[in-house]
Amino acid sequence: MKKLINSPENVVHEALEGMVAAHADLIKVQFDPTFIMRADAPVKNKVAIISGGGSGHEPMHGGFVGRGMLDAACPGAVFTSPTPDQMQAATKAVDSGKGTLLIVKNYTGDVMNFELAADLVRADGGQVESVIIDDDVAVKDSTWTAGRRGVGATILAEKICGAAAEAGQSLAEVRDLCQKVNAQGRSMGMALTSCTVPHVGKPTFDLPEDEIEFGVGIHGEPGRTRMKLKPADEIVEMLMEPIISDLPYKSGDEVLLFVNGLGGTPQIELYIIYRKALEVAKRAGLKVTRNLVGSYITSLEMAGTSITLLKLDHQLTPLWDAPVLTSALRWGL
Amino acid sequence: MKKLINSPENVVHEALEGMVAAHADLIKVQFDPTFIMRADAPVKNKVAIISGGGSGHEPMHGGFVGRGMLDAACPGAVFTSPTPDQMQAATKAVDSGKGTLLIVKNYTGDVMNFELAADLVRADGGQVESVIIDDDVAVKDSTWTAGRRGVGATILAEKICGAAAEAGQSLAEVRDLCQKVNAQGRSMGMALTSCTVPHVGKPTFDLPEDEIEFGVGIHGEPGRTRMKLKPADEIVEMLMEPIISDLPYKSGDEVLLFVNGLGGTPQIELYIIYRKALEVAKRAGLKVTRNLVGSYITSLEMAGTSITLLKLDHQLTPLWDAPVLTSALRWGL
Amino acid sequence: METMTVNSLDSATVVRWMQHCAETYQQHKDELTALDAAIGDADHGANMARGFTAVQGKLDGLKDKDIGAIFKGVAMTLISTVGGASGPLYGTFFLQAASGANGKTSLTQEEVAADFAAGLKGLMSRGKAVVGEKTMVDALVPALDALKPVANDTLAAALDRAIAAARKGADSTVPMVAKKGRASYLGERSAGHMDPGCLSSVLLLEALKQALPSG
Amino acid sequence: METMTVNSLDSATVVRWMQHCAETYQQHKDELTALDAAIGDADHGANMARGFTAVQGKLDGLKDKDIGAIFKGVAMTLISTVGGASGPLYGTFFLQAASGANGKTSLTQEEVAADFAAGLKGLMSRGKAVVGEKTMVDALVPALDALKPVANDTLAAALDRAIAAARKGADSTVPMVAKKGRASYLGERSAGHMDPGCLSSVLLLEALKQALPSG
Ligand SMILES: Nc1ncnc2c1ncn2[C@@H]1O[C@H](COP(=O)(O)OP(=O)(O)O)[C@@H](O)[C@H]1O
Ligand SMILES: Nc1ncnc2c1ncn2[C@@H]1O[C@H](COP(=O)(O)OP(=O)(O)O)[C@@H](O)[C@H]1O
Ligand SMILES: [Mg+2]
Ligand SMILES: [Mg+2]
Ligand SMILES: [Mg+2]
Ligand SMILES: [Mg+2]
Repeated sequence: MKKLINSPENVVHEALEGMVAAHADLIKVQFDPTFIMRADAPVKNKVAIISGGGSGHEPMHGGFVGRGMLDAACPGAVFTSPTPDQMQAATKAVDSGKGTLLIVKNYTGDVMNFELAADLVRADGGQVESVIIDDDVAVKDSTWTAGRRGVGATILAEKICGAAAEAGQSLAEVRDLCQKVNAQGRSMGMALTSCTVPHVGKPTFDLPEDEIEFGVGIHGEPGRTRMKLKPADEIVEMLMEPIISDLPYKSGDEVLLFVNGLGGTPQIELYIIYRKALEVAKRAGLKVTRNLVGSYITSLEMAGTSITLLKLDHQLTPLWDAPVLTSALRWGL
Repeated sequence: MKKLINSPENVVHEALEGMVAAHADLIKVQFDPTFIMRADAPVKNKVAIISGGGSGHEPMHGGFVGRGMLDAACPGAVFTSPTPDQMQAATKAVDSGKGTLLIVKNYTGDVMNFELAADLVRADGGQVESVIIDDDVAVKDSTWTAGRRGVGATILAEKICGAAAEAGQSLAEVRDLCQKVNAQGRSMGMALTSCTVPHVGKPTFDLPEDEIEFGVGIHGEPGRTRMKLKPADEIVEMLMEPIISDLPYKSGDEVLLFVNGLGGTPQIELYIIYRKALEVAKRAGLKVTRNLVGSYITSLEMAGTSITLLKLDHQLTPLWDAPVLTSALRWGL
Repeated sequence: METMTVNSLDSATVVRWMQHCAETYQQHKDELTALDAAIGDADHGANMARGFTAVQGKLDGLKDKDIGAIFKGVAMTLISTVGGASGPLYGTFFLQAASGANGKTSLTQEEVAADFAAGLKGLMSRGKAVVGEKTMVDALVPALDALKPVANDTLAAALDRAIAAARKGADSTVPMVAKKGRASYLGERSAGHMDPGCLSSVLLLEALKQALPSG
Repeated sequence: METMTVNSLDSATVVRWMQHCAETYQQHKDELTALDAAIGDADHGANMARGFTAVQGKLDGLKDKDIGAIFKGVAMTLISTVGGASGPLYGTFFLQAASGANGKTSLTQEEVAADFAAGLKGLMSRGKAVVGEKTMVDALVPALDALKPVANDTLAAALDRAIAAARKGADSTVPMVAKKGRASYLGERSAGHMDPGCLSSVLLLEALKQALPSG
């Protein structure tokens, strides 16, 4: 395993120390239990928004803590959901009395840990709501399974709900908005290479030089199918098809097109992906009025990409455009 | 070779098409000759700043075109310097009459092509100055060699000179400022893996699972020495030592610490690097008052890092802080 | 001192159980992780080892308490250190098992069976999985069923039955297509591998067996 | 038609030369790139192939012009399509060679030698490299020296000498530590590899030899 680390045990802790040193103007970091919070939290008269999940997906979520987005992020061990005491402590630190929204990606572990956390917060008399993001069309949705994973739409929900909270919306409003973003967002991803979890020391899966994994998540879990490497344009067609054919897009819709890198994919390739994805979206009659291109929700050093489409409207577009000031996303400030 | 591309020949062209589609609010792209320019160029009463170099280093330079930074960027083929006609056409498009500064990284090809370009512009009656960036302490400096390479300080020079140009400084002032940034900046890099140039199809160098290349540039060229993999903290010590022991830092100096990823290195590792680099800088008595952590000057999907230190002062710090609005760097706007 | 035919569980044994857990999960870390790498995210070994190492660190403060208090301490430690799916699941198991053991420094075999059954019920209502969905439930349900006392039983004998049943349950997950947890994302590709949580459940029971006073 | 003993270079031959260049750089692309991968950045093959393919595309428009105009067209095309170090260097070579060939549709052997020498002078003042620094200069200097006419010479014979000298010069770069260009960043590690630009220079001369009317 080749990584710029000191020891697998210390990866998350040392990275957080570096992160807070680099962004002391934006964030504070607490350890044991561990969370990242806005430097100016709690923010008076504002619903607090907290997310969290395993580490190894940077900049998600810590890179989105700041004005106009998250009040706190709870990082677990690499690819392992955080524990309830983290979310409980974070809530205590950032809730200004207007309540807290927990944005949770749909993984069994995350869901259970956030559920326990919500119970703890409520037991302390706190007001808390949870929204579960499940936008990954690679996974068949069914009440008999763990359901779809939460991937790219998570970041869009964090941005949009952050703006709504900043604008003074109530906990119920921000929760409903989050559910709406989730309902209107769809994602699909693929990998060229595996990633190596630090404490494991070898790649999670072996992928021959000419094969790719299709329908992967963000934890190095194998995808739905393995296939031969294809030109980028074909890969984009295959990613876009299930996204567009799934609910809820129709010709004429305005959408946000988010092309994400999984960590080891250079930006030059992401723009090649974006170019084709835009073409496919246009062919389907969609108007791409907003976009995001970059490595924002990653899987360590995995090479690959995911595409997320979010249907926009008069409510969502201005919230997307609203100012944001975090280490990973900033505009308007 | 596993890349999200369609064909090696079309990588740069398609990426530029995607890039301009994603950032039409910030940039325009011209082909044949190829350059990226500010959407609002030429900007009246402002010295124009142009940089360029081989592609494969994204977001450098195209990602730095916009308000407060570059007026145009000229991308060559992957790892190949652009041709003079590109710089000539870019200058024609963005020079508002106040002259143009060419920021050139010290590679024989870049230097000669920019030299030819400056000749062409002058022949057309244009006013042009060039500054050559050579901040890489991995390379021994000598008048008998090609000299040091230009690496991380390039971006810092582009940002700082962009701010000065925006503030109305003259061509001579901006040129002198660029030389000052270059004189006060030092960099050093290392690689965990090689990269694969698209038209070559296989890694530029082979590196065993337990070895690293020390003192690499940004073109997949081998470094000065090959050695066994070490813990991140040791690697940082080895990168910082030659930077700090070289001119021009002394105890008490304020510096900007730039930890850069070479493309395939996840952000979690960059923060681990930053944490230790900060500690080493402090030990040397340096005050890190500004920083930049991210993959800004890359070598395709190469895993590795480079560290740049820039001595700040009352002139440079406010120029660094000045607003910038580009696809890769933005603050204050 | 315990009698030759052990049929109760006392605080000291519970403490030893937890110590054995810390050791066994450290020892089997790579094996658990390899199973999780095949159909999950390659962290189950690290999760269990981290959790029970933390439990071990708490034992000094717990060892003089009643079994309910020990179980509760174990539960809270697992919940706050494991993360992932297994943390809340095993945590809930011990939390629910604690209720019936409150104030008791020794549990009869019947009480052990009833207590663990309560733990399993909590675990299953937390995870919403039933037998056949390729989760730890496939090992735990038959195992705790086998733990129920029979004529002339000892706790050791019951545990042997439970371990055998857990192993059988674990093996039964190999051909299954996962319906719950992270492995379910793989669909048909999840078949052909044992569920990692089943192995950690087997190890949990084996550690208890090991902790029983020899006799 | 050319006479049996070729000792002049006409426009048609120059056009054929450029066509052969386009073919030879395409054919030897991987070889040039492999040399550049060892001590540079693995693009020399692609650079030369791209440049001379572009030159080939311009030949229709150049073929009826004088040699000066053809060389100038080649120079401008190389400068605007190759990039890297080799683009301005070979571009300058042809640009400077063009001056002496202005208005001429045929060059005597003496004129060829003088013209190429002017080209080399331009190349060397552009790159500031001298012999012994592990660049194309190590092939070109001895080659163009060997090109100078001797008694009873033909252009073909002179080119054979030049090619041999260029190959020898190229071989001489193997043990050298690079002082110029990208290879110089490697310091001592640049020793043990042939300079890629030397090989492209050898190929350039070989293509000219091939282009001569057979005789
Ligand atoms: N809904 C569930 N009910 C019961 N057990 C589950 C459930 N989901 C997952 N598991 C168990 O958890 C194990 C995985 O645990 P672990 O790897 O530690 O967490 P994660 O899946 O979050 O990475 C699986 O092997 C399975 O036995
Ligand atoms: N200063 C110089 N003078 C003469 N030739 C040079 C000089 N620098 C480099 N070269 C030649 O250029 C060749 C490399 O060309 P190429 O790979 O196309 O450009 P780059 O080095 O920019 O990638 C080297 O092999 C060498 O022969
Ligand atoms: Mg996990
Ligand atoms: Mg090059
Ligand atoms: Mg797991
Ligand atoms: Mg080269």
